[in-house]
Amino acid sequence: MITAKNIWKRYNDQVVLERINISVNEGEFVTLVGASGCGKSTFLKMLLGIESPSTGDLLLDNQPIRTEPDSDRGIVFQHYSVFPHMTVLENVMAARAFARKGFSGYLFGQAKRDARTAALEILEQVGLSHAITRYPHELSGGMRQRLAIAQALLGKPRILLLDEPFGALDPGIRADMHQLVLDLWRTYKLTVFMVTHDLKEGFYLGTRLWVFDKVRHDPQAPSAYGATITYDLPIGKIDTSLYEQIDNQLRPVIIPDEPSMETPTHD
Amino acid sequence: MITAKNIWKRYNDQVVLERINISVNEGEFVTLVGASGCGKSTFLKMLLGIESPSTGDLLLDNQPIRTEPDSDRGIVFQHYSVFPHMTVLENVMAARAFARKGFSGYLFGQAKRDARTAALEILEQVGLSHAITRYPHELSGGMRQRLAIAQALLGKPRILLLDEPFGALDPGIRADMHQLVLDLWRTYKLTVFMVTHDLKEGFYLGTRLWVFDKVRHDPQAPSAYGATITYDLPIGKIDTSLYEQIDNQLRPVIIPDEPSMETPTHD
Amino acid sequence: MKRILNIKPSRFSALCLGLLPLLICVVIYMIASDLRLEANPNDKLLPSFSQMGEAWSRMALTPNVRTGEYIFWVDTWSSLQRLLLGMLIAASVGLLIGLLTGALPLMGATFSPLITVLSLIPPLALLPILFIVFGLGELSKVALIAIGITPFIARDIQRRTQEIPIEQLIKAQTLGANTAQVLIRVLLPQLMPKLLDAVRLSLGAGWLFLIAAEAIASTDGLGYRIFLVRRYMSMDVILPYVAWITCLAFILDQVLALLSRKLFPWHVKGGH
Amino acid sequence: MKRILNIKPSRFSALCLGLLPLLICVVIYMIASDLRLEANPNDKLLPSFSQMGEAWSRMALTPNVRTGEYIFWVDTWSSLQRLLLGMLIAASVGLLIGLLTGALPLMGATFSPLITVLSLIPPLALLPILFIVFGLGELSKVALIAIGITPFIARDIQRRTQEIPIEQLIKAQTLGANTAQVLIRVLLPQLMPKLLDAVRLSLGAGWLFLIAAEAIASTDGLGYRIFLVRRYMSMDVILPYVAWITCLAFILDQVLALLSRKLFPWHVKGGH
Amino acid sequence: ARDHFKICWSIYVGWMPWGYAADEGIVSKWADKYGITIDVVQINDYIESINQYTVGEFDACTMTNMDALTIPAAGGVDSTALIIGDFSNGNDGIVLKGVDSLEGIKGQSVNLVELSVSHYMLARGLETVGLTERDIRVVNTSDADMVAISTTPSVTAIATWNPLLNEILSQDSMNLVFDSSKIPGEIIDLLVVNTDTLNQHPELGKALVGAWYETLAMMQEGAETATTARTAMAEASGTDLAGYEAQLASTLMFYSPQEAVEFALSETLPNTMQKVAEFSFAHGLLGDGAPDAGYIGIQTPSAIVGNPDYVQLRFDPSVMQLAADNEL
Ligand SMILES: Nc1ncnc2c1ncn2[C@@H]1O[C@H](COP(=O)(O)OP(=O)(O)OP(=O)(O)O)[C@@H](O)[C@H]1O
Ligand SMILES: Nc1ncnc2c1ncn2[C@@H]1O[C@H](COP(=O)(O)OP(=O)(O)OP(=O)(O)O)[C@@H](O)[C@H]1O
Ligand SMILES: [Mg+2]
Ligand SMILES: [Mg+2]
Repeated sequence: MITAKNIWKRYNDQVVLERINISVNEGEFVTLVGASGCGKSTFLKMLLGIESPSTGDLLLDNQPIRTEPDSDRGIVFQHYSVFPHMTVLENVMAARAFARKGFSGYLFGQAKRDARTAALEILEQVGLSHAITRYPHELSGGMRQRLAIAQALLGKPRILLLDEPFGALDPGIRADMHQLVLDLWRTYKLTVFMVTHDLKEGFYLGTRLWVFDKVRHDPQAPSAYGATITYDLPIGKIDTSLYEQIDNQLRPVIIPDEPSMETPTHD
Repeated sequence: MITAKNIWKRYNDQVVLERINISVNEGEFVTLVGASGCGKSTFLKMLLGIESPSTGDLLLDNQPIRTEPDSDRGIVFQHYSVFPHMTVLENVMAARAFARKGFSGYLFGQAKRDARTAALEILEQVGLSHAITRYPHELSGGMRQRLAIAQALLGKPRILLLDEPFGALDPGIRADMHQLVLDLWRTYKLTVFMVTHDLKEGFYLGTRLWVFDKVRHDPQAPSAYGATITYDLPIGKIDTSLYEQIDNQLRPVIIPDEPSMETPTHD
Repeated sequence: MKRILNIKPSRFSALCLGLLPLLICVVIYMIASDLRLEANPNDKLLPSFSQMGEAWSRMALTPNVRTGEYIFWVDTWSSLQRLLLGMLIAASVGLLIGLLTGALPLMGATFSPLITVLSLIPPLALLPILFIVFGLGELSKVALIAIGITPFIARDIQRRTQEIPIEQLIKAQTLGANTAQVLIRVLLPQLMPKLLDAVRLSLGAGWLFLIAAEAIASTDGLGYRIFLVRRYMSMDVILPYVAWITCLAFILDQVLALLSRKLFPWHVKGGH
Repeated sequence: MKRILNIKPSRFSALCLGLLPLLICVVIYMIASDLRLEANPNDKLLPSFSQMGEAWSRMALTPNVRTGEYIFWVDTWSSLQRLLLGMLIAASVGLLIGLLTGALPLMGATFSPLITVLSLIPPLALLPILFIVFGLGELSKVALIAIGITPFIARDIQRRTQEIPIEQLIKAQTLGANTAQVLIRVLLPQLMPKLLDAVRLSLGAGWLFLIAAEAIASTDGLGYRIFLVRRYMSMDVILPYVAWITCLAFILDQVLALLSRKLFPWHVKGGH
Repeated sequence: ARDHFKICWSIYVGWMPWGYAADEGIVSKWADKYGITIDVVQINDYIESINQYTVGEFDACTMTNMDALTIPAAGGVDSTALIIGDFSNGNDGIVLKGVDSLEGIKGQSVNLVELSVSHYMLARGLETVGLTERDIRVVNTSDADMVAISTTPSVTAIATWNPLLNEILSQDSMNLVFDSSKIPGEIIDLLVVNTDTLNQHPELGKALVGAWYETLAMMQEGAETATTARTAMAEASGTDLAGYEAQLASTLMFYSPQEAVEFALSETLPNTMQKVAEFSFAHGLLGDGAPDAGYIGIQTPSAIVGNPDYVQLRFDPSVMQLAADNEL
């Protein structure tokens, strides 16, 4: 479904991504991890169409991908993914309104009633039925992201892009969100790309894990080389030692051989 | 050194903390963990003197603690802990200037030269010697927090308060920061209170771990009861099962018995 | 003793403290006025409060012998009409221009330089031309206000539009929205509270232009009256009028603030 | 075809697009001017560019027969002096008031209401009092600018002071700083770029007040000249003067922006 | 044909009848009589009213003889002084603080509205004591603030008109050292009409003149309506009856058309206009194209002043004559 052919991405002199060659099938759930600033969001932006590769081709169904956002590709960002001036219900109904041709983006009459029904249904599904008249700023972070996901799904995208969707959430409530995303992924048969900074999360959720990293370094010119996909792992085929190797690369600790349980003696 | 006697803290009708009874000796390294919003920062603010207990006594050396910040107690916040309009060197020297009586907070002549020497020394210690002429916005997050710590130490506090000092840092660079804090704690013989949302971090760093949690709940009035210290654990005496129990309380996952390595089968 | 930096007065003492300087001003005025009137009972510069009260009641409570109108209220009503109409036009046009130039890069590139130039021209200097284009009726006064304020509002709204997180525009587009839908459904509503803020900020300038315009071509209005009696230095009329304008300005400001809170409950300062 | 929302012109085409409306304005003016001059060659309302050029060169390049001065430059110099002095005073006083009321809750509670009231009074209406207090010389013109601008700057700086993260004040205090040190070493420097911003924002009002003051009593200055030649409707002088004021306003604005960048390299928009 | 006209006036003692005439329906009555309509618009700012007239927004406007020359006539708008309403007979004056003779003005800063009739009067006054403008310093001061600034210590010399003059003189130690009664008939208050319009629509002139003299008759000393009319005018100009009467006292109103006609026919009018033209030229008011004071022709019944081939300002008493003959 999606194919990247030797993609490079530069901003001015800075190479952000290089030699990206991948191919993703319909229905896969890809999680992307990597150090901060290595280009994960940039890759998602190319999938979304708001950035273009500097060289190389990014194909969707063997066609160059559209270079502006459209309803094929839904997105949930870490922040600002819902419309702050609409209630929960309006946010979701707006997704329906935008899907219709029209000038104002407002719905009337039967179309409005239909949208309402559909919206209530999906809000039920994401567990927001009790909060439909609230504004986003009255929601907790978790509820806000549920709303963003519900909204994105109403656009009926084939591909769902998630850029650290739970990065701002309290770890205590993430498990629920994971469950939700997995349920929806199964129900709607989506292709999902999800960036996360938490290897455990990426590992637990995806069917396929990509690790972004720089393989070449020039100490004189740190921006001369970009990151690429150093691991492309089908989940379930990763053994513990590889997991720990990647984890250490992402979250080094001082005593790498006894990373957690052992108490260091300070004095 | 520090004693809390049955402290309660209320904001209007909301009880944030209740029945806090603790006693901390000079030189301890206390780490505080707990769910978001349970009152960890509030407790630190009381230690700092910018909030007062609603009832109960907070004593320092058996005297009521001063109700405004002073040089006994240093602080490092997650953000905004350094002065953005001063270079690294100036930031640290300012700490010296503030310690002297004076009107303007600027140093001149010999005092300035002395401060410079002391500043360079501590910057060496925190590994910022190469960046003394840079402004905070030109530093990475980690360097900024190093600077904040260096600055706080120059005030020669007896107690160092750290409120999620590494919360905004990339996990990859935290290990260095941990090492730094531990080194400084040993060198300066400080009493440290550090809030963290990462149990692993709290566990690894402290000599004593406090877990804040609500023990009483009233579903009708969620703010009727506050959090208290549910565990007060000398580190080194915690076994793995207790660790996991606390961890699960803070970061629940869907399959609690196989938290990380096992791949869930999605399809 | 706490550092003065850390001393926070209670609500009640804050209120008292806040009233103190106002009271002191009033007392100082009364003393100065008494002294001058003592020296010269015909002095017009600092009339006593009772003189001002008389002048005010003559204008506000006694019908004018010739026209039967209550001058003070007629002036107020005329000025408010002009001000509100002018602000309304400035707000609408400014909103439209700001939205389009802020949201559409093509429009922004085309019109931003023009707006910048226009915003720098002091409108007072252009008054003669204005009167010729818009005539001397109500239109020209309204036009001066509108022309003086619109560039400011347009630039402010343009900046506000650009501050709206790009994520929202992208999100709307991924839901299938076209340009018009994004403008009308996503951006426009979010700009409304910003527009009210901009209007509040520019009300002061609005009053200035109103007074200036009324001074030149008018037969009623608060600015007209001040200008008319200024020749005789009738401070007993001018001061109540100035106080009344100040008061109206305050009320308008508060009404707009209230409106913003009521109409846009989702608008929280600082956003989320 | 992309949505118009997503079409970004290149730098070069943005430049061309931006110049287009300005050019169109010039052309429209030329046509209108030609039409009027055709009908009446002595028409004064819309002089041709060559007439304006002549008038300008007469004032800027030829010494005045009576005084031997180059009027245009004398006017510019006088006005700039007044404007800059007035802004300087407004900035200093506004900074001081804003800093103290913003940083010290006691001062804030005491003076905020007074400043709010003062900021709402239209200064133009109080001109007579101003003249009596400050006399007729340069002082009164500078005072009008200062009095008109100070409340705005004070309120802006007050708000900015309160926006500085409380964490910094606490930090300074934990290092032993007293109130004066916090004010002078922590807050004041951080407010300087905000002050420049506030000054830039209020320059437009400053020009307005300057022109108004010069119109009332003066022997030179840009505003004086405009109002003087208005007496015989010399638009050929007025228009170049207005253009020049616009140009000066632009230059001043840019200089302040540059100054802010150079002097306060640590000041990044949005903070960190 | 056109049957709608607009005239404008501004607040000044000699022009207040226009406001009264409009309010009382006298203008519309006369306009009806000639089958036209006339809008009477009050404009606060005197200069703005003349500018508006000059650019063609209005068909007629009240102004002084000097401003009629320097603004519309110099701007290429051929204008006719239809009504000579009055001349200033003490309404404009020079006030010195502490000094009681005009010689004392030497070296002082004089506050006045630059390039206005006050300026002209000052120049004429200086001539009488052998001084020139070089001996003083002129400070342009807005008329609206003249009274306020007169109380400040730094202001020692003022040239201005009524009602400001009376206000200023009511203060201590203010001496009137020169006034327009010493140059009678040189500062003339007119109603000026666009010559082309007047030629095409003589009925406009007739209606205006008719309305004017009916109004003046109502306010004339001794008329039974005088008090009501004058009170209304006083109020409209922001003062009371006494204040307005004081201003009238120093204004020589031509209550009867015959007086005005005679004034127009007199030999002194061209002389006056010659002086005004010279003053205006010396101050650059005749425009950049003017090579000398005679550049613009001024037609009076007795003579043409300046260039006869470029007459832009005309004193034409013919309609007032009709009024005098009761033929309107
Ligand atoms: N519009 C842009 N112009 C210039 N450089 C950019 C732009 N966008 C991103 N970059 C640079 O590209 C690099 C990759 O950024 P990107 O946001 O893709 O990283 P990331 O992997 O998502 O990091 P994080 O985990 O912090 O979100 C960064 O070094 C960034 O500075
Ligand atoms: N000034 C205040 N006024 C009213 N309520 C407050 C105030 N400060 C804190 N609270 C409330 O007190 C509770 C505890 O806040 P606190 O910041 O101490 O939590 P925390 O444990 O530090 O949380 P986090 O992990 O998110 O930093 C919160 O519910 C908060 O809403
Ligand atoms: Mg990213
Ligand atoms: Mg906290």
